[in-house]
Parts: sequence; structure tokens; C-alpha cells
Amino acid sequence: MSAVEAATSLLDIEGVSKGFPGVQALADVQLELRHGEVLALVGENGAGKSTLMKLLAGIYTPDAGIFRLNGEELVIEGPRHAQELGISIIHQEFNLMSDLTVAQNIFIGRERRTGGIFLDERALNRRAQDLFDRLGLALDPSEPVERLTVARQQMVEIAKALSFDAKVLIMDEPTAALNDTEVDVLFELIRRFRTPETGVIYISHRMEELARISDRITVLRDGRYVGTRITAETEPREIISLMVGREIVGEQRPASAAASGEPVLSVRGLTTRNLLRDVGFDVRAGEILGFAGLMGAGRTEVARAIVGADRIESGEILVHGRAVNISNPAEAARHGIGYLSEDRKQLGVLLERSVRENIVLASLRDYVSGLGFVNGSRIEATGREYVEKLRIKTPSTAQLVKNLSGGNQQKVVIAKWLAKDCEVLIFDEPTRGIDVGAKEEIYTLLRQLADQGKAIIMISSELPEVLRLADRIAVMAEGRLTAMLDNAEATQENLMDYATRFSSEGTIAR
Amino acid sequence: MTPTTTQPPAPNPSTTAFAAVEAGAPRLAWLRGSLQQLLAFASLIVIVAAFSFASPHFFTTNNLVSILTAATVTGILALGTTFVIITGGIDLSIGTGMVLCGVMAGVFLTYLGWPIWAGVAATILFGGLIGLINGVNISVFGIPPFIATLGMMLISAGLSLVISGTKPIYFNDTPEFQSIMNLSIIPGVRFPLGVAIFIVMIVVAAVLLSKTIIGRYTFSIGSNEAATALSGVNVRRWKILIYTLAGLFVGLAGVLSASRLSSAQPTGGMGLELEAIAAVVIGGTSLQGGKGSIIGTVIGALIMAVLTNGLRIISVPQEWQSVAVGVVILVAVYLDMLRRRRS
Amino acid sequence: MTPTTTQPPAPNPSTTAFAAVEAGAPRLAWLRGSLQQLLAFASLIVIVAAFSFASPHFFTTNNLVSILTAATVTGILALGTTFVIITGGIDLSIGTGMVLCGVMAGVFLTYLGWPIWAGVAATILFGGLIGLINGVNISVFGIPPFIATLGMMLISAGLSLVISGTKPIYFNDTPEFQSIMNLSIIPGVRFPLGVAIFIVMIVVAAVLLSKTIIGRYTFSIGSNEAATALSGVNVRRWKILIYTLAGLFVGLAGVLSASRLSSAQPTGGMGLELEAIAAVVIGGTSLQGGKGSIIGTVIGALIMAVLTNGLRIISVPQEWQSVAVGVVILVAVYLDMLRRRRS
Amino acid sequence: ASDGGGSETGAEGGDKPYIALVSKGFQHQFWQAVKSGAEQAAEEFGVEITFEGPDTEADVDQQIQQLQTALDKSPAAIGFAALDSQAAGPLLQQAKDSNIPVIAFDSGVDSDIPLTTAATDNLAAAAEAAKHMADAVGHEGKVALVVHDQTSVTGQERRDGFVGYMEENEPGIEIVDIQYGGGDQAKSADLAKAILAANPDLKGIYGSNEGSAIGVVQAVKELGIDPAQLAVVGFDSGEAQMDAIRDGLMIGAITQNPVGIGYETVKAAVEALDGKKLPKTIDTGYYWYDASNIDDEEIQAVLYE
Ligand SMILES: Nc1ncnc2c1ncn2[C@@H]1O[C@H](COP(=O)(O)OP(=O)(O)OP(=O)(O)O)[C@@H](O)[C@H]1O
Ligand SMILES: Nc1ncnc2c1ncn2[C@@H]1O[C@H](COP(=O)(O)OP(=O)(O)OP(=O)(O)O)[C@@H](O)[C@H]1O
Ligand SMILES: [Mg+2]
Ligand SMILES: [Mg+2]
Repeated sequence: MSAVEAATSLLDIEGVSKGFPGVQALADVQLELRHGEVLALVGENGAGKSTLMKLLAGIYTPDAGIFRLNGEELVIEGPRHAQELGISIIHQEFNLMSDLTVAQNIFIGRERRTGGIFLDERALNRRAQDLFDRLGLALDPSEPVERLTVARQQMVEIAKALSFDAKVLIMDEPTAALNDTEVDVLFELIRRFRTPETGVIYISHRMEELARISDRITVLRDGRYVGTRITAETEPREIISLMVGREIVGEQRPASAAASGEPVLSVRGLTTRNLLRDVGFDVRAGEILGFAGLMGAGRTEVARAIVGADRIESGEILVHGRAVNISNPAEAARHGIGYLSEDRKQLGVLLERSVRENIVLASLRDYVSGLGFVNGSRIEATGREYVEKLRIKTPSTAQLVKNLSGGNQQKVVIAKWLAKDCEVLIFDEPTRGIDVGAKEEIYTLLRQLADQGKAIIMISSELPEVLRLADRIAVMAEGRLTAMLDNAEATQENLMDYATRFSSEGTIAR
Repeated sequence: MTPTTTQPPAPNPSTTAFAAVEAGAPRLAWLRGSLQQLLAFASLIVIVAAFSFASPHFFTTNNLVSILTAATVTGILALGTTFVIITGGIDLSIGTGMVLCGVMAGVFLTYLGWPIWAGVAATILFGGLIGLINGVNISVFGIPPFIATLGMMLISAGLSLVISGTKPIYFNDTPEFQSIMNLSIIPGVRFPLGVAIFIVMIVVAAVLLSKTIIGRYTFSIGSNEAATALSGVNVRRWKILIYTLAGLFVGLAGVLSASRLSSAQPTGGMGLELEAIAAVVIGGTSLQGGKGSIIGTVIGALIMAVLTNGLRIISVPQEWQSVAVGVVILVAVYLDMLRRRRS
Repeated sequence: MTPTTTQPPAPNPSTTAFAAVEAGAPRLAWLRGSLQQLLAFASLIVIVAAFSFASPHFFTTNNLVSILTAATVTGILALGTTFVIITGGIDLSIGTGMVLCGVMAGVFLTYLGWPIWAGVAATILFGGLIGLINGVNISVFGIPPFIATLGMMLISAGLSLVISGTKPIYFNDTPEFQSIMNLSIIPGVRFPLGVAIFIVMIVVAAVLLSKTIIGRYTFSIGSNEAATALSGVNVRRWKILIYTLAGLFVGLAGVLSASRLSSAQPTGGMGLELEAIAAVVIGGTSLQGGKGSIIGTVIGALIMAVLTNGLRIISVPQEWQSVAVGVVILVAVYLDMLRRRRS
Repeated sequence: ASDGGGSETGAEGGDKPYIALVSKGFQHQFWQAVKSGAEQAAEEFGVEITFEGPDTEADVDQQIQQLQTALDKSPAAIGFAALDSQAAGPLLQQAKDSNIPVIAFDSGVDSDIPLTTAATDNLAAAAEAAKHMADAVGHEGKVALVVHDQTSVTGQERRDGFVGYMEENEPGIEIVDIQYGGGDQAKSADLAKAILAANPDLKGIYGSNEGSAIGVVQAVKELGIDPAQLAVVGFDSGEAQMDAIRDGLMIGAITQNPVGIGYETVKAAVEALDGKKLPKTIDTGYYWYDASNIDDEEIQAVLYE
């Protein structure tokens, strides 16, 4: 990577500070992006990464600090101005208009008009198709965005960011919603974007990605600049300790299939109209059952069908061996089944409500006295307990969730389900956007829950995570279960193999 | 290499156009809870002060009681509607629903000759029934709140006429009925029982909204209905309950308005829903749902009542009165916005 | 090291997996756009068929024209409001705003004696001005749409009385004025020009909404205002423009209603906004914003007009008419829901 | 639904002639009394009628639509109480072109199309109310008006008749305020209270229709004002107003003869159908009633509850 030493600075930030009520998000931060490089920006949840990027995108105004683009000092006046300066950003949270089509979303604000006002939809779709062809993305320009899965929405965001003639491309956790295969596509896109005139700032919590894609790594901690390292010369351990300020010891894979408890939840012949075909499995008390598969394989749909969020065409759900009829999540909750959704913003948090309200949302009935009065001080106590336990970065439990960083919002959703005493917990991508240190803590918590006799289903698109945590691993492809492996039998390779067993050859394992 | 500045610089106001969209927004939200009401309250104080200055007849005990009396019925409607609006819904049926409840009070007390307590209780429950039907239409049948309650608005208006035979029903057999609203409860001052009931209902509504499970779920549903449902909350049932609760308030308003007039008037009521919703929204409750407070609604209702009364007291010609009310509402809400943005 | 290959990488395995999802899940949503209107249309057909069966006077050319005539003014208001509602806003000022525009037509033509074309143009622009003020209040001053347009509703109601001196203004100097609405344009049939204007405006609105930049941003803002702003769209300016557009429709409605009555009536208009909004919502436009169509609004307006007319034609007693309208609206919208859920 | 030709609608009514009445209101007692008078006549003369009116007396457009629908039903005759004569012009012309006789009622229709008008002289009636008010307050002091409507002809005539009488005949009486309550009792009560708060030395209030008058009485009750200190004069009848007069809260009121209006309208329509000549106007009269004559037979006949 000769570029690292030779290149000149494309973007230079010095002494930047930004405060919110009760939070100093950034204090005197510096950052240098050189021509032609991919600079990774890392830090714990709430370290200030997104805030810094929003300053660059013209969404926030800094309290203090200097920005230089190609050596020239400037003030970024707003999102439009940032675009004009050649700064393009993929936000951590989606910024899509769900009622518009893919093409309309990508070119919003840049439509070509005839006669001043008229639009040509076909031309727009063609423009989008050209873009997708160029990028090698399989997206339909005329499909409404609301019908896309989270992962494909992410693809739209990426395509949109790349459609600008950008010099600086900022990606705030673009892979949080992506699977390994999509990550490969993304990295290919980044490599092609990179020229001697451009640079990429890449935010991620996935350490293994940093080595693959970045040239240098800048670390933030608690809103402060900690240091910058050349990727090729640095051990991941060092980066982690810079981030966290201590060593993280990742545990090994679970000893063996020790869980031999009763099946708590059994699924038989689960079929839905859209996707699932004859899915069946058991989860036992005390075990963590991992679900692996590619994007759209149907893992989320299995979970949603179990908790009654989607209609079941045929099949049976049994709790402790007894068939139950679950037609909505409230009934699932009555049978002791809880579901943490993969879509944090739409289906997870109440953005406009406080941290503690979110934490007790699922278990609120436990805080109610006979007459329906809620016990505010006990709620506060629970809120504080989980804020400490999961190290949620917030000035108080009364803070509105929308003011938390993405990863901390995710912790709040996890806390919501930890606070509720469920027998079966289905966690769909629970560590999305969560930093390395916190991930380990969450793994530990999940293991503790299992040890207490709960049955846990964990859907994850990160194979290492599944391997690290699950006692048994179910693999899905095209709405079918293609494998059910003990942890000891599983490797990244064979999981991937089962995940790509398409069409009829899939075998249903139990 | 990490310059550890001891003190972060004091945050200064954001200046870009988007301050309002993003940077301002969280700040605003942070303060909203407490400040919003204080600011609306400030508007109310300013309006009261202005009228007191303009006319010696305004700030008198009797007139203030008159204002409260005028605010009672709309205010009680607005209290119930606050819950509905916080869920992100709307209730257009409260005005004519109230009229129908009044007519039912006449049916129970005069036509059926029930004892007064039974008639009053049945009327309030009848209001609850209207709300229940709204709730079922919305929650179970999936009809949008606007349409469901618009339908109920029309149905109630018609049924009032049908049931009463388009004639007022007088409470001839229960002359005590009128004391529910009118009985003077403070010797010396003409402080009517109805106003006291209003005050009690304010407290009840405030406690329900802020201290009980129904209030919690009201906010949760309004904030993110899908997420609330996925958290295992039976959203359908709670929404039905919330509309039913609003209906009970409508029933009570029906009792009070019939009591005030000593008769059940089968007409009118249209337009009252907008007045009540306006009170709620002026009080800072968002029609988007998820945000709101009872105290805000009360202040909103008082602002409306004070304006109407004050403009009459200072003898503003009638055609100018609605212009003045419109302008004052705009200015009051705008100043709120301004001060909230600044703070 | 950056391979600038022109060839896209081979489609990755996951694309195959998409196929399954695409095949099923979106089906429901995919049909929504086209089906929604068809279903509302089905309701309309059923209602028309029922009335035709019930009375020989219903399905006659004259009566159908009467229905269209009755639908014209509310329909035009609803067209403009569709834009506003798709942005997630609301406009309560259209009813009294229309009345005020009618009065201004009287001022321009009768008081000031302008030529008819100038007076009509000025009236429509005056409607635009009302919308512009709404837009500025909402966009620049940040007043919630409900409050901003409620204020304007009251102000317009008052100003109509003030400007007209509380008396109707007659178009004595421009008797041709009434032909704008009433002129029969088809020999033999009583087909008024106003209805033709309505039809033209439907086309104009449909094209604006689906084929132009203003329509695109209308949907975009309603879908996600913050994201639209982040994409560099000047949301403020576009919202002002959209409210202004709605105001132009109000101005036109003012001209047509004054023309129809051969006089500018300074009162009334209250309640018309609910009727227009109801037409929009019955037509499948969501008050949450982001979704809606002009054809839906037209069907909604026709459903309302057919119901009102048909119930009168079959001589349903007046007190039952509003009950019937309420029930039919509920049932029609519910059936829509049901069929949409099934399909 | 029947399986026949579908021709048996109320509107057709077999071989009885069908007369459509479009009034200025529907929901209020007054209009219901007009309706009952019309129904009496319909029974007596063997005709079929329908009776409709807009929800409020401000809704000219709704009335025009009702008139349009009535015409589309091809009635034998039409009874019409215009909210705005000119606005109805084209439709009246249409009626004339189709040879449908039109009878105006309640207030005059400013057109030569109607064959006759059955109505109360509101100006004179309001002047009568003013005369009694002047007597009650001893011909001096402040009085105020609570009027039901600012723009309708009846609202204006009942206001102007009252004000005009005072200006011409009672120099000692000052009219301090005129407010409009839309005929809504609660609203009228609230505004009467505001008037009384602003004018503590007020001697009398006149309410221009039933709702307005009852609202004023309600204000008097709520403020606990001694009825002897404040003269309330009303208009129209209704049980509440009659009670108020009996209880001494109101000194008296003007009543029209709504039943008579309805009756005369249908009767005139029938006569027109029979080809009889009609007088230009049919004065249906008005009466002053107070505690002294309220139970007289003649008065009871024109009151409604
Ligand atoms: N609008 C806001 N209002 C108040 N506090 C905020 C706001 N935005 C961010 N913060 C706070 O600023 C800090 C930095 O947040 P930021 O989103 O930049 O973190 P991050 O490094 O991106 O974290 P993550 O990895 O979880 O995305 C957090 O403590 C967060 O709670
Ligand atoms: N009927 C439906 N309507 C709308 N969306 C649906 C429907 N059925 C499934 N989906 C969405 O489509 C996707 C189907 O794939 P699913 O999520 O089940 O696969 P997955 O293996 O969980 O993959 P991912 O990594 O994308 O979550 C999900 O996001 C699900 O919410
Ligand atoms: Mg972040
Ligand atoms: Mg998933």
C-alpha cells in the first residue's frame, strides 16, 4: 500500500467539537483522509462516528473545528452543499422514501425535467438500470422501496451514494444489514470507486472487514480522537484495545451440544404463502439454536410466522409439546415467546420515547399494580439496571431513544427482551451495529439466559457469530431448511454450502 | 497524541438551514416535555392579561367562572380526544356523539323514567359504547380512524334526530338533573358543579395518561404501533379500550351539556369536534401521535374559551371575532415554535 | 490496483434467493396501486346500481348530470386537497377559503367592475394566495398544518363577512358570470360547463400528480420528509408550492360555486373541508401521507355525491339520510379493506 | 327489494299528486311545526309531500341541491322557502319551464315565479317584540340583542325590526350590543353572559329565535340574575320558552304560526293545481304571548312544544 505513505490529504478535519444536551458527542477530534485510500473509522457505540460523519454531510453544524477539502478550508452549509462538494454519504439509518420506487429514490432531487415540470419515468428507470448494470447490482428500478428487504434497501442506499460524482464517499456501517456475499459485492464496488482522486471513509464494527478493505484505521473513543494506525501493520487486538481501552478476550466456541433439555418450542411443517416450505425443528430449554442463511432465505419469516406476525398457510407450532394457535405477537408473548426484530427503526424502537419506556415495553405488565397504575420508580430501576448491564451510552434513562447512537438503540431493543421473562427468545440479527466489546457482553448474556433454561433462537448473517454462539445451527435456503448441524460439525464452508443449496435438492434435517 | 481538552466548548446555536430538521430537533424534543406546556401557558397568560387590560369586566370572578363554564363541555371532549390523538388516531364523532348521548339521557330519564343515577350512568356508558364501536371499526375492521369516526359522526347526528323525533327532550321527571351542571357549590360565588366535575376529570385524565398502563400504551402505540405490537402488546385490544375511554368522556359531556340546557337538544354538535381537536393540538399534542399531555389540552381549551369570551366582552364586532381568534391561534402557536426552537 | 472493468461481476448467488421473495411477498403491495381504485370503483358501481333499482328517477341523464353538478365544487376542492394530504398535511381552510374567494369574485366583478376574465383570474389567484399563506405558515414558521389551516379557516370565515358587509354580493354587472358554471354545453342535455371544467381539472390534477416534478416531490415529502430534505430537495419551497396549488383549486371552486348561485354567499363553507377530505380518504389516500391518487379522490367524491342524491331521490326521511350515508361509507371502506386483505 | 318494476317509491305515491317542499331548515322545532302543518294539509287534500331543508340556514348550496333533486323527481308542485332568491333563480326558471307551480313560504322569494307567498311579516313581528321590551324596561336603559343569524333574511329582519322600532320610538333606550349565536343554546348562553359581564347595568335582552332566547334565559339562570332586573323577550315557541314565561324568567315572546305556514303552503299548491287564482301573499300572522295569555286557546293553537 504505497498510497498510504505517498498520498496527500483529500479531507482534513481538525479540532472538531459537537455537543448535544447532556452529551458531548465530539471533543476536539481530528481526522485525515488521503487521496486514494479507504480510511476505516472505528469506535465503540456512541463514540461519535456517525456524528462526525453527519458534520461532514452538512446535517449538523460543528460547535468548533476546521474542515479542509484538498487543502482548502471551507464551511459545509447543508446536505446539498455537501453533495456539491463531492461528499456522498450512506447513513447508518436508512433515508429512503418508502412509497417511491428504487429509481425515484436514487435520483430524488436530480430528476431531469422536460418543459420545466414533466418527468419521464421510463428514462429515469433506464438511468437507474444503467447504474445497476455498471455496479452489478440486481435491483429492479421500478419496484417500490417499501417492498424491499432491509438488505436490499441497503443496496439502494449504496447505489444512490455511488450515483453521485463523489470525491469523498462516507459509509456508515453499510454492511450491518448485509450477508457475506453482499459484502463481497460491496467491497468490489468500493475498490472500483477508489481512484487517486477519491477517498472512502468506512465505518464498521466488523473487525475482519477492516483488514480486507481499509488502508488505515482511525479510532475514536468517547468523542475523542485516540489514534490512527496503518492497517497492514496493526493487529486487530491493538485496534480493539484502542477502542475499548482494555483487552477483550473472545471466548471459544461452545464446548459441545450439552443442551439436552426438553424441547420447549417445536415447529412442524411450517409453510407460508410466500416463501416457507415445510420448515420443522425443535428448540430445547438451555440451548441456543442458530439460524444461518443468505439474505431472503426466510429466517426472518420463520420467526415472524412463529410469533403470529405473519399468517401461516399450514404447519404447527407446539409449546412444550402442545399445539398452540398463535395469531398475533401478543398471544406469542402469552405463550412465553418473544421476538426481537431485525428492523430496529421500523419494528424495534419507539424513537420518540425514553430509553426506560422502551426497555420495559414488553414487560410493562410486571410493573402494574391492581388498578393499572405503573410503578415509575421500579421502571426507572430496571431502566438503570440494563443501561449499566449493557453499557448503553446515554445521559439518563429519560433520554429519547432517537438521540442514541445506532448501536445503543440496538442495545435498548435487546434490553427490552432481556427484561421480559420469556421462555423462548427469538433474536433476529441481535448484534446489528453493536461494537466488538459489547458483542462479547451480549454473547455472555445470551449464554447465561440459556444456562438459566431458556430456549434461544438466534438468527444471524454473520457466520462467525453463529459458530461462536450456537449449540446447533439450522441453515436455510429459499424458504427451506437445508441443514441442522451440531456446532462441532459446522464450519463456515459447510454452512455456506448448505445456504446455497437451492431448488429441490435441499434436504430437511431435524 | 490525544489532546485531552478538559472542558468541551459550550454548544452554540446551529446555523444551517437544517438545524431545524436535525440538530434542532433533538434539542427541541428534549425540552418539549416540560417547556411546551409552560409556553402554551405563557400564551394563555398573555391573552388573559391583554383582555384584563382592555376591559374592567373581564377579570371578574363571575366572568372567569363563565369562561370555565363555557370551556367545560369542549374541554371534557378534548380530554378524551387527547388519548385518541396521542395514539395517532382522530375522533370526529365526539361532537354529534355527545348530542346523541344527551338524547339518550332524555330517553333514559324522561321516556323510560329511570332514576337519575341510573340514567346518568347509562348515558356515560352509552358514550363508551359509541367509542367501543369506533374502536372495533378501527382496530378489528381496519377502517382508518378518520373514516370510521366520520361515519359515526353522521350516524350519531341522524340517530339523535330519529330517536328524539327531532324534538328536544325535557327532563320533566327529573328536575334535579340540571343541577349536575348548574348546582352552585361554593356559597357566594356562582361556581357550578359542572366546572368542578371538569376539574376532577382533568385530574383523572392526567393520572390515566401519565401513571397507568393505558397511558403508557397510548404513547407506545402512537409512537410506533408496529413495534409495540411486536413487543407482545395486544394493540388491537388497547386501541379499542382507548376509543372506548374517549367515548366515556363523550358520554359525560353529553350529560353535562344536556344538564346545562335542562333539555336534550337533538341538533348541533357538528363543528364541536374541530374545536376539541384544536384545543388538543394547540396544547402541543401532535396529530402524528406519540406526543401530548393533558395539561396542554386544558390550556388549549382555555385559550379557546378565553378568546371567545374576551372578544365578546370587549365588543369586537362578530364578523371580526373569528378573524381575531384565527390570528391569535396562529400567533400563539408560532410563538411557541419560536421559543421552543430558541431554547 | 483498481480494476476498471467495464463488465459487471457475475450475478452473485443471492440473486437467486431474491426470486422467491419477489414472487410472493410483494404481491399484495403490487396490486394495491391499481386495485384500490378499482375496488372503490366497485363500491361506487354497487351504490349506483342499488339506487337505479330503487327509483326510476335515479338513473336518468338529468339526474346523473345533477349528481356531477353537485360533485363539482367539493370534487375540485378534493383534487387540490389530495396533494396536501399526500404530503402528510391537511387543509381545513378550503371550505371557508372557497367562500372567501366567492366574495372576492363579487368584489372584483361587482364592486370594482372588472371584466369577467380578469375577475375570474384574480379570484383563482386569490385562492392561490390563501394557499401560499398556509404554505408559509407551515413551512417557514413551522406551524402544524392542522393549526395553520384551522387559523386560516377562521380568518377566511370572518373576512368573508367583513368584506361582503354580511350580505350576499350579486353579479349584477356581469350576468354572464353564472354561465361559467351553468352554461349548457351539450344541446338537448342540461350538461353544464362547470362539470366540463371539473373533468378538465381532474385530468390536470392527475397529470400534475403522476407525471410532473411537483407530484414526485408531493409523494416524496409525504413518504419521508426528512430524507427528502437530506437528498437536497428544498422541501420548504415545495411545500409552499403544493399548498399554493391547493389554494388555486380553492379559488376555482370559489368561482364555480359563486357562479352556480349567481351570488357570493358570505356564510357557510364550514364542514365542506370535512366532506372534501372524506372524499380524498375514501378514495384511498392515506392521511399519513405518501400514498394516494387523483382517480381515487374522484371516485370518493362521486360516492359522496351519489349517496346524498340517491337517498333524496328515494325519499329516505331526512333524519335517516345521514345515518345511511354514515353506514354506507363505513361499509364501503370496510369492504375495500377486506378485499385488499384477501387479494 | 321488490321484484316489480321498481316504480313504487314514496316520491311517486301512486296516483296522488306529489308536492315537494324545500324549506330553509329541517332540524329545528319551528321547521318541524311547519312540516306538521304541511302534513295536515296533505292528508286533508289527499296529496303526497316530502319536506326537506339544509342542515343550517347558512347553507345555500345544500338547499339548491335539494331543490334540484326535488325538480328531478318531477313533482306536481313545489313549496320553497328561499335562503337566497337569486341563487335559486335558474332552478325556479327551470320549474316554470316545466310548468311546475311554485309556492313560496316563510319568507318572500324575490322573483315573480312563485304564485304566492305564505309568510310571517318578520319586521312587524320584531317591532312588536321591541314595543313590549320598551314597556318592560320603562322606556329607558340599555338593551342588547342575541340574534340567531347575521346573514339570513329572517335574522336580519328580526334584528332590524327591533332596532328600527327602538330608534324611531324610544329615544331613552340604548342598544349596546348585537351578537350572533347561530341559534345554538349553549353558544347563545355563553355570549349572553359575556354581554352581561360587559354591561352590568343592562335592562333587557332580546333573543331572535327559540335557541337564542333559551340561551339568554340560561345565561340569566347561570348568573343568578334577578328576573325583575332584566327583561328577556323571545321569539318563537317551544316548551323551554313557554316554561320560562310561566316561571317569569322571560316576560314574553313573539310566536309565528308555523303550522299555519305549512298548511297554507300545501293548500295553495293544491289550489294552484286545481287552477284556482291565488292572492299575492298569504299573511300567516304572528302573536305576542306572555304569562297572561299563554294558555288562551288561540295562542295555544299556534304554539308548539
Ligand atoms: N441528536 C442527538 N441528540 C442527543 N444526543 C445525540 C444525538 N446524536 C447523537 N447523540 C449522542 O452522541 C453520541 C455519539 O453518537 P454517534 O451516533 O455519533 O455514535 P456512533 O459512534 O455512531 O455509535 P454507533 O456505533 O452506535 O453507531 C452518543 O452518545 C449519542 O447518544
Ligand atoms: N408478506 C410479506 N410482506 C412484506 N415483506 C415480507 C413478507 N414476507 C417476507 N417479507 C420480508 O421479506 C424478507 C424475507 O426474507 P427473510 O427476511 O425471511 O429472510 P432472512 O433469511 O431473514 O434474510 P434477511 O437477512 O434479509 O433478513 C424479510 O425481510 C421479510 O420481512
Ligand atoms: Mg453510528
Ligand atoms: Mg432476516
